[in-house]
Amino acid sequence: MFRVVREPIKPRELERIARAGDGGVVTFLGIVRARADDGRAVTGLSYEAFEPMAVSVFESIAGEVRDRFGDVATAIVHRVGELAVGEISVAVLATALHRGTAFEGCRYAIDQLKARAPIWKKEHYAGGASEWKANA
Amino acid sequence: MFRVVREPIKPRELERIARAGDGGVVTFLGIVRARADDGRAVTGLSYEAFEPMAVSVFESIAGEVRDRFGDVATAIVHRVGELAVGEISVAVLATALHRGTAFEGCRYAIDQLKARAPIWKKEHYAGGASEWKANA
Amino acid sequence: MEIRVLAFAGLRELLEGPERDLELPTGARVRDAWAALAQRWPALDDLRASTRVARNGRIATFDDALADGDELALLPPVGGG
Amino acid sequence: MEIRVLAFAGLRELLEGPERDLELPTGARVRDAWAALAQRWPALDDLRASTRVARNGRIATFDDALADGDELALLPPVGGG
Repeated sequence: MFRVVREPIKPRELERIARAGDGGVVTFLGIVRARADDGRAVTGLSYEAFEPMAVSVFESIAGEVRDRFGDVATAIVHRVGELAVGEISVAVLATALHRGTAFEGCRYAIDQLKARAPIWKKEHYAGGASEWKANA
Repeated sequence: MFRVVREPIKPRELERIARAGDGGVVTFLGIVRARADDGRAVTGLSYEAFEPMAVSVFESIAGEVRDRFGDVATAIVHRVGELAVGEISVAVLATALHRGTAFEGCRYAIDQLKARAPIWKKEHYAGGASEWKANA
Repeated sequence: MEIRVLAFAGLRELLEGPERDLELPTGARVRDAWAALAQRWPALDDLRASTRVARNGRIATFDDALADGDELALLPPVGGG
Repeated sequence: MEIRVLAFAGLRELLEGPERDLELPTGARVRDAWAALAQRWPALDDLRASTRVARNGRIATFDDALADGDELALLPPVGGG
């Protein structure tokens, strides 16, 4: 399950990828924070994506997870459009026989997504200013 | 949120502990597997707990997570009673400003739960046999 | 004095129930409670090395003293998660 | 030949839209497309070092050759997650 969506993310839907043998499921949710890294009050975020390429990067990342950590299934769903504080921007789920591989796969996938996926974020600040913010 | 419950776990309820500033939420779900480690077909599990002590161990673990990894809030819910294959036996959620601490806190909490919490698991096998199984 | 013994999992099955009230002489320690139970259920002897005990909800040792009204929990190797 | 340029985030705002069709001489490379855009929007010059490009959905370099009908995406530093 590799998707860019406009509607709110339902994290439990990602669990569908779990296989009968899986014993450990690790999920990462990214949440819109009320403060920017520089401390400014954030009223909301806009995300946009180069959607077909983003989905293709998600698929590549899931393949790398299997290559590196073994038999792990990965789901990645990222939301785009206007998001309010407290909403879920991204959900990454990794499911495996044992918890160690699920933790490692989930962590790798969100780290790679942040570094490589063609997705952009604009922060909207109290007072009306806004700014495109790249990941560090 | 530190609980031992008889009814099915609803993972999203653990998200209530997230604070306004949190940007990363990591959840671990333990799932009843259809096969035991030795390959036998499992038809279900029974869990039992020394409930007040289990809840107290969950609270201690959450305190250790804060001591070790910083400002992380942790929720731990373990189910007891009869569980079918595919059902959730345990949910651990860690929420923090940044994803790294949430991943580390969640991993520490489930590892410690498995090592220390006074909870026991009986595997029921196809054919009718059953066996108490300790964690390795 | 009287204490209450709580047993879980395989120990609960061995002791044929989750709770046992146990009469002990004043000054008895955890190990004396264990010995009294093992007299009735000799299979306990093989399980002592793998059993942890909790006195009134906190992990204790076999050397700890018991008091009237104590709750002594017998904890086999855990399997949660 | 004609290519389609896709621009995202700050680059989309700079180019005043998500898509631009661009007429280029046969044999043009990615850098020629960039130069043609920078002639009309000179602020692009400062952004070249931080911009990645994708040709038909795959990461490309400024040296890569373009073909008629190509889709060239201009990707500012990403901020997903």
